Amino acid sequence: MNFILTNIQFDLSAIDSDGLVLVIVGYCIVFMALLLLYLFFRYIIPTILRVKIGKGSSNKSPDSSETNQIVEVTGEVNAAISMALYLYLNELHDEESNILTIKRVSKVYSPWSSKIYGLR
Amino acid sequence: MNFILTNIQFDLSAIDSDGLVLVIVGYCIVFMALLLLYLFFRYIIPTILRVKIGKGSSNKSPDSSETNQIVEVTGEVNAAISMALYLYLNELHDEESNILTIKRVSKVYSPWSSKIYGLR
Amino acid sequence: MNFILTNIQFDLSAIDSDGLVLVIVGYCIVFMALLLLYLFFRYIIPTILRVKIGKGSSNKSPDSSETNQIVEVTGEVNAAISMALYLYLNELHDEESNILTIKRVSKVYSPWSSKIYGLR
Amino acid sequence: MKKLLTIVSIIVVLSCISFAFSSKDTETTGSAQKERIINSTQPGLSDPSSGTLRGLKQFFEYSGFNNVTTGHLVMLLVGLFFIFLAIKFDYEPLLLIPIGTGILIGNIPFLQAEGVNLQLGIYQEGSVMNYLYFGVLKGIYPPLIFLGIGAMTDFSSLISNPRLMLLGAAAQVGIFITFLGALVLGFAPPEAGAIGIIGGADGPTAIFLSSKLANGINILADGTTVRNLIGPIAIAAYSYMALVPVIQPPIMKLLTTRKERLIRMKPPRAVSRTEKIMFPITGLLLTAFISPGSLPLLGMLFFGNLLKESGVTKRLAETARTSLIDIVTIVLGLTVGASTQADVFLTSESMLIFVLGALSFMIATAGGLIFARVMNLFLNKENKINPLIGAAGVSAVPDSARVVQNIGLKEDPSNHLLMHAMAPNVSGVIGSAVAAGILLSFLL
Amino acid sequence: MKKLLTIVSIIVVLSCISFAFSSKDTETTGSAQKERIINSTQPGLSDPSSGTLRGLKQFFEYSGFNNVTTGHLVMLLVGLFFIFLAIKFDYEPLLLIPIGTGILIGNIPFLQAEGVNLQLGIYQEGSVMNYLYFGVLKGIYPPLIFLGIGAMTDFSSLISNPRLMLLGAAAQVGIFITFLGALVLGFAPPEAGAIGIIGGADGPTAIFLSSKLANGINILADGTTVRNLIGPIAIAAYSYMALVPVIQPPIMKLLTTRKERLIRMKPPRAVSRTEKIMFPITGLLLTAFISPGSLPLLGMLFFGNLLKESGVTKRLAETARTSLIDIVTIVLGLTVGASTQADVFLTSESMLIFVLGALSFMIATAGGLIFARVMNLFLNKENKINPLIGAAGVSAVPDSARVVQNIGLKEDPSNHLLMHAMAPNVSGVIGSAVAAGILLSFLL
Amino acid sequence: MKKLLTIVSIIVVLSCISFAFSSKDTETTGSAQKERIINSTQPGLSDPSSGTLRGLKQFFEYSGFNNVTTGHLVMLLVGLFFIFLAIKFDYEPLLLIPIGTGILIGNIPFLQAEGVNLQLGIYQEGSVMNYLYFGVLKGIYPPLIFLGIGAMTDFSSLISNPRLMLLGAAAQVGIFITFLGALVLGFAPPEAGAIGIIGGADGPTAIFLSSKLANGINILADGTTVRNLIGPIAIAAYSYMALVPVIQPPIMKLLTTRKERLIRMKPPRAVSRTEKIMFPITGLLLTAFISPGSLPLLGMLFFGNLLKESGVTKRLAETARTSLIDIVTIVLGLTVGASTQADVFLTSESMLIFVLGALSFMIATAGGLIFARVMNLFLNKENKINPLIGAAGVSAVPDSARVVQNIGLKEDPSNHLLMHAMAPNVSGVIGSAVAAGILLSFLL
Ligand code: NA
Ligand code: NA
Ligand code: NA
Repeated sequence: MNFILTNIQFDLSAIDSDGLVLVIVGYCIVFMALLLLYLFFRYIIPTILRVKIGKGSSNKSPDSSETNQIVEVTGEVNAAISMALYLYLNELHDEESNILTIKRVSKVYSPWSSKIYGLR
Repeated sequence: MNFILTNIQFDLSAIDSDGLVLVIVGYCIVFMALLLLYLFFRYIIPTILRVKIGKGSSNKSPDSSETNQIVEVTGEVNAAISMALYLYLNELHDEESNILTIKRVSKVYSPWSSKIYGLR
Repeated sequence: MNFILTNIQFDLSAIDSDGLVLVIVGYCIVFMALLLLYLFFRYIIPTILRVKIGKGSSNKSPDSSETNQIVEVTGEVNAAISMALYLYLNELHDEESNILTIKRVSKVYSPWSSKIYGLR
Repeated sequence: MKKLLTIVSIIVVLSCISFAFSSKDTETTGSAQKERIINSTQPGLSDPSSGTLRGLKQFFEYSGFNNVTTGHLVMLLVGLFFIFLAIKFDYEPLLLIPIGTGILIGNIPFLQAEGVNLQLGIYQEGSVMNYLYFGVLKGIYPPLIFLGIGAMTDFSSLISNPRLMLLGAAAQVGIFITFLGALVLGFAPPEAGAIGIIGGADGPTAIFLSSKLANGINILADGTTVRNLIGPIAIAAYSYMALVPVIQPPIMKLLTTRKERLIRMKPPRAVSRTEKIMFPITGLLLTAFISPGSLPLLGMLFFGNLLKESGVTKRLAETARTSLIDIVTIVLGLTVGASTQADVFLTSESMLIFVLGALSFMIATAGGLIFARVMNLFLNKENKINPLIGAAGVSAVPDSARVVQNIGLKEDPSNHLLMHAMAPNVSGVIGSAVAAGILLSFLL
Repeated sequence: MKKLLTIVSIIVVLSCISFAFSSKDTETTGSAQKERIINSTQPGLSDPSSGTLRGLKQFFEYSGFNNVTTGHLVMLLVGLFFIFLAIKFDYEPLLLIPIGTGILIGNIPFLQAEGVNLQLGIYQEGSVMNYLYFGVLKGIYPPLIFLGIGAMTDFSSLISNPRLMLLGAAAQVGIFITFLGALVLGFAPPEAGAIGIIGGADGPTAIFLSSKLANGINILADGTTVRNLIGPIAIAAYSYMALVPVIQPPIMKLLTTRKERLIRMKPPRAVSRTEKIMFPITGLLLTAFISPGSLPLLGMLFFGNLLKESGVTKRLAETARTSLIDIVTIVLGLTVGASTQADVFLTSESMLIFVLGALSFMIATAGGLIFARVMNLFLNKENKINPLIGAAGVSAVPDSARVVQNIGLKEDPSNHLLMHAMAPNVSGVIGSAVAAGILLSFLL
Repeated sequence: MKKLLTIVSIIVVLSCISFAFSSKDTETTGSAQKERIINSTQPGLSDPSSGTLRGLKQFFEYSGFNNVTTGHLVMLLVGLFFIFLAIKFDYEPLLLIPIGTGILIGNIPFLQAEGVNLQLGIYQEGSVMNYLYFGVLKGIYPPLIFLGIGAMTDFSSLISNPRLMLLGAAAQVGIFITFLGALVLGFAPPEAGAIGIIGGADGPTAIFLSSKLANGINILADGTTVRNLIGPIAIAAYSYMALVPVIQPPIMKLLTTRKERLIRMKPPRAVSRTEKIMFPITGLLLTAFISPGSLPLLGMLFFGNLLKESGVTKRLAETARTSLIDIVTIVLGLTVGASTQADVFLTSESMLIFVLGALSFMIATAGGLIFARVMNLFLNKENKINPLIGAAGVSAVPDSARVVQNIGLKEDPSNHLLMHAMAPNVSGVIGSAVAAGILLSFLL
């Protein structure tokens, strides 16, 4: 480790104005991008949907109620949802969900995993 | 066929020392490769597994019993296994196993093969 | 639109002999190709199949009966077949057929699969 | 009514606007690109606060807000409109969603200046889109699509009543008339050939032929280079294929009498497995001997069908008609959409192509209908054809066959024409591929 | 009997004909291509009627009818025969259907003249087939096939009785003897190496090695270019693999006694998951250290197997053994088939390769059988090997293992040899890949 | 505890060893490669016995045993360790198994001498690995992975509480601080940018950006070529992503109070289908206008999501999130692993990159946590955010969201934070792609 410490040069002067500028501007823009997206979905999209519904047909109204209503949920329900979501995510990560049927069928039969050996 | 025999020249001198060397060395190496693999799985892997179990946790022991135990199986069972394996291999070869459900489902319905025509 | 009309030049002289020839010959060949295919399947294939059956094994005969027999079908049956075919095509177009689990969910609503038609 | 509005709006919007901006945009873009700030060459700007200002300026230089032109906005609207059509009216969504999104991606404005290659645009070397576009440019994707189509198509209806194949040939008149039209409007012969194929109503065929004839690479006899019309031709072909339910019905009603529309046809006979196997083999050999140029498309189509019908290669057929065709569809649609980059796409040629494409579809439909009526003159009474099914000869599988079914049902709710319409429908695919092969050999 | 007829007919037909037409066809083709009508240069032919005649003539010039040679027809028959074999006898249909159709597509006659590139043939730049053929020519497809095979192979039988691996090594004698035979018949060493690998009875291995050694690109020490033998070698390998149920039984009966064929073997022991995971890792490291040249094939094979056995990457293994291998199989089979374009394929070399290939399979089978008998000399009574399973060492998974099972059942209907035969069967795959690696390092 | 040991061992082993062997190995390799026996040039060695000896010697020259260096062995151990981690602890197995096997395959020692190209190594022209590596080198695979990710991601949590997106932005501070750190340690600006993106905790983004900025091809302003850092950066990114459950918890506990960790958040509202469709479209347009450089990644991400949410292209979405992403994952993982060939990988730069990467992840986590606490200052009581979910802003979907859930449950077993954590988690993906786009435009 001694070798490492002596060898590496910490050259702070390498951070020139260009680098700093990139860092400051870059981070701001990342914020700006997600801020804009936030503002869009917080204010503009709901407005559009509302306007559309105002003009639109009655069969759109369930949509609108979904969009605007904040549902009160008890802790238990919340927990249940989280659980379900957790399971879903696990599934998503293991990424097996979409080939469930297939897998169940294609499970290769192998005599070595057979029950007659009494090992499983 | 006469044409062929007169046309082709069997030039035994084409087998020079290099060719023979390649044949002898090559065949030996192929043997060596599979021999090494054999020795590895005959002696080294079992040793590793045994050592691991010696050191290791108790939940590994079923593994070890699997590895070392040679199960006595009667002829009938043997036949049954072979049969199953044979079926499995057939399946593997036709390579339909993994899309079994799918096929059954996606079988396109076609009126021309329909029973209402009384043709099948 | 005025702009368009003044700008575009309809230069009829651009259709030279080559162009016309290509059109005439080309259209003829397209016809010829499908005509040949028609003649083949109208006359030659049936002949081949008949010859084959004449020579061939008895287990081929169901095939031949399929090939030659023109079944009389009532209007109702015809309608039913068309319905089924339509469904099949819908399915083909939506191209969901091959994924069972998914399909069951995404199965597009189709009036022909509705009970009110009394067809299922 | 809503549908009519749809089609009119597409044509008008695309046509007019393409004119309006074809000349102006280049200037705007040009000026916006002149001043690129190169960091290292600017001396004396080392304090962070002015640096940040400069950085923000550079960011702005690169951002879409700075480089946007009216052309970009127009194309973005077109892309959104395609996505809207697909979701709202379910018009060919498998194509319009990828193409629509592709149009969005291809028309995000970015800094395009000389010597600057950010590897973003589909026409910039090294960009991902450019790599994926390779398969369009070289005509690789369309045959793979045809492979999948072959593996999902049932040719039974065609085999059982091979006479109906001729309707698929008749409708190809749209291709050749449009070819003449394009010549008249000043397109070079290879370009005209590629434009004509829009009337074949097969997206892959249109892309394949235009990638060979109007690819921006080939040199004409007079030394000029052909224009790259793949984008406009593909967009036109897919747009009108999506709009088949809007375009065809009026023509069908116009060119048939009510009595003809009521004709009932004999149910098709059953088809044996042997025939189904023989069809792709015979079809491949016959069409390829007649028109070797159609081999890349029809060879694959019949190969796919043989995989399906042989009965011993089910897993290959299954993969061909699912993963393989899906992957190619995604990439093809996306890149075709992205190839409509405003500065390349919004030209007067594109507008002319759209107008010619619409005509092409109408003529093709008419060709099929009229030929069906002509055939009826030679057929005895019980074998008469319902001329409506002639309209299905344009292909656009299976949309135009469904249109026939719907129109037929409107006249007589118990007269199901669908299974009959499928025969000219699939033979229309073969017909336009043969036509593409001929155009290819004569014009390449 | 029918089967014997089959194999004899293949060899005879292919061999003889390849001779008969190897020299003549070039002339025919040459003359047919001389006169290409170029539209623009012909003056004074502006009236449509003579023009139409001229157009029809040009169409005919381009059509297959004008350019066909006997070679084309022979190859078309071969293609149809492959398709027939696959559908009728179910011989390796997943390979023979794509290859057979490929032969049809590759042998559609089209205009091939100097300066004319219609982008149709597999050897013409810019054709779709040419792009797809790239993966064959560069040896990219075979490793991907091995990836899929690894993801579907269960090595349990081999792990439980590792001794049987040696049988897979013994059968590779076919490779080396054939190499000598090819040298004797005048092939250059790299070509001889590629021909020898036919005896490995693994299509992907054969294609991979020939794409590296006999690809028509490499330069030999004496300044000449190696011939492109990928097509003949691949076709020979796949043909004989399909015909394993015909080739092997007589040799198996000849080289074993009835008493030996009745030997019953102990049932294999159970194999733990840990061992199954260790196998691909150990296998990869050992074989690659010994023969780094086998890495492209065996690395992928064992990688696929690790995806399968690790238990944590099921979805990747699933895709590798379905979509991925299917897509590659379709494209590989099709292009290998199409690479048999008559003028390239019908040569005396191809015939020699077919003869050598048949010998190779026979020697390999004999090698496995004899080595099994030799091993028995050193084994005590209860561990004796049924020498029939030696024949499975040629690989051709799983056909030769099935042949063993069938022959074994004929002698004793209760003696199931299949699970024992799988061990030499899969180790034969490893063995021939190692051999390929050695040939590669010595001959490249 | 075991986990801490794991992470420490990775860093220490990789770091120290990379130093130890960075200079020595080249010599060893060099000497081993000097004497290549070329058969033909050796006179008078024609008797087989001495020939066999010579052959065995040549075999040994080519074998791994002769060419192995300590570097190879180190990397083989690293590969085995990755496979072990994946199977034993289930850490990102879909990535670590392919990468681990790739490391094994890429570090099999083989003869590398001047003028000898056995087409085995990933950096040798003509090798299979080299062809497959093309997609990494040109940044083609990462966008395809993003396509699949888009087709499997549900953005509902983000849409229902868009405020949480800002946490995904805050965590990107890791990227920019690391960029500065890399500058300080002597990396050129483009290299520093590529190293910084490790803190984005997205493998595909890291590979994409490094393939554009630190690819061993680009020329810097001072005339030197950038180093190829794709391998170390990718390995670092994936390693730390796998180790998120080890890295994050201590920081999370350090930077939050117990009271904060107990905060319960309001359940998210339901999201309409229209909003779900609007999200990818809006997201694509907004982010691409702001940072066109993020288009290759985010365009594909949102395209995939639109395929999923549009409801009319289910089969395309299905294929994108199964076969397509699986195939690309297999090939990407394998080649990224193989690109760690010892002589290229075991350098002091790699070690520095590993150290910087670890810092980067820690800073990113801290950034998310601190920003969440800052946000809470401006929020009224019932809208307070549980600052733990800020840690999920680093992305590493969905691992870091799970970590949040687990830590939350430890404090209060009824407080499920997962669905809230998903919002910053997926917006972290968007955030780092935007950052990549900015780095790309400023540094390319
Ligand atoms: Na058509
Ligand atoms: Na073998
Ligand atoms: Na991130």
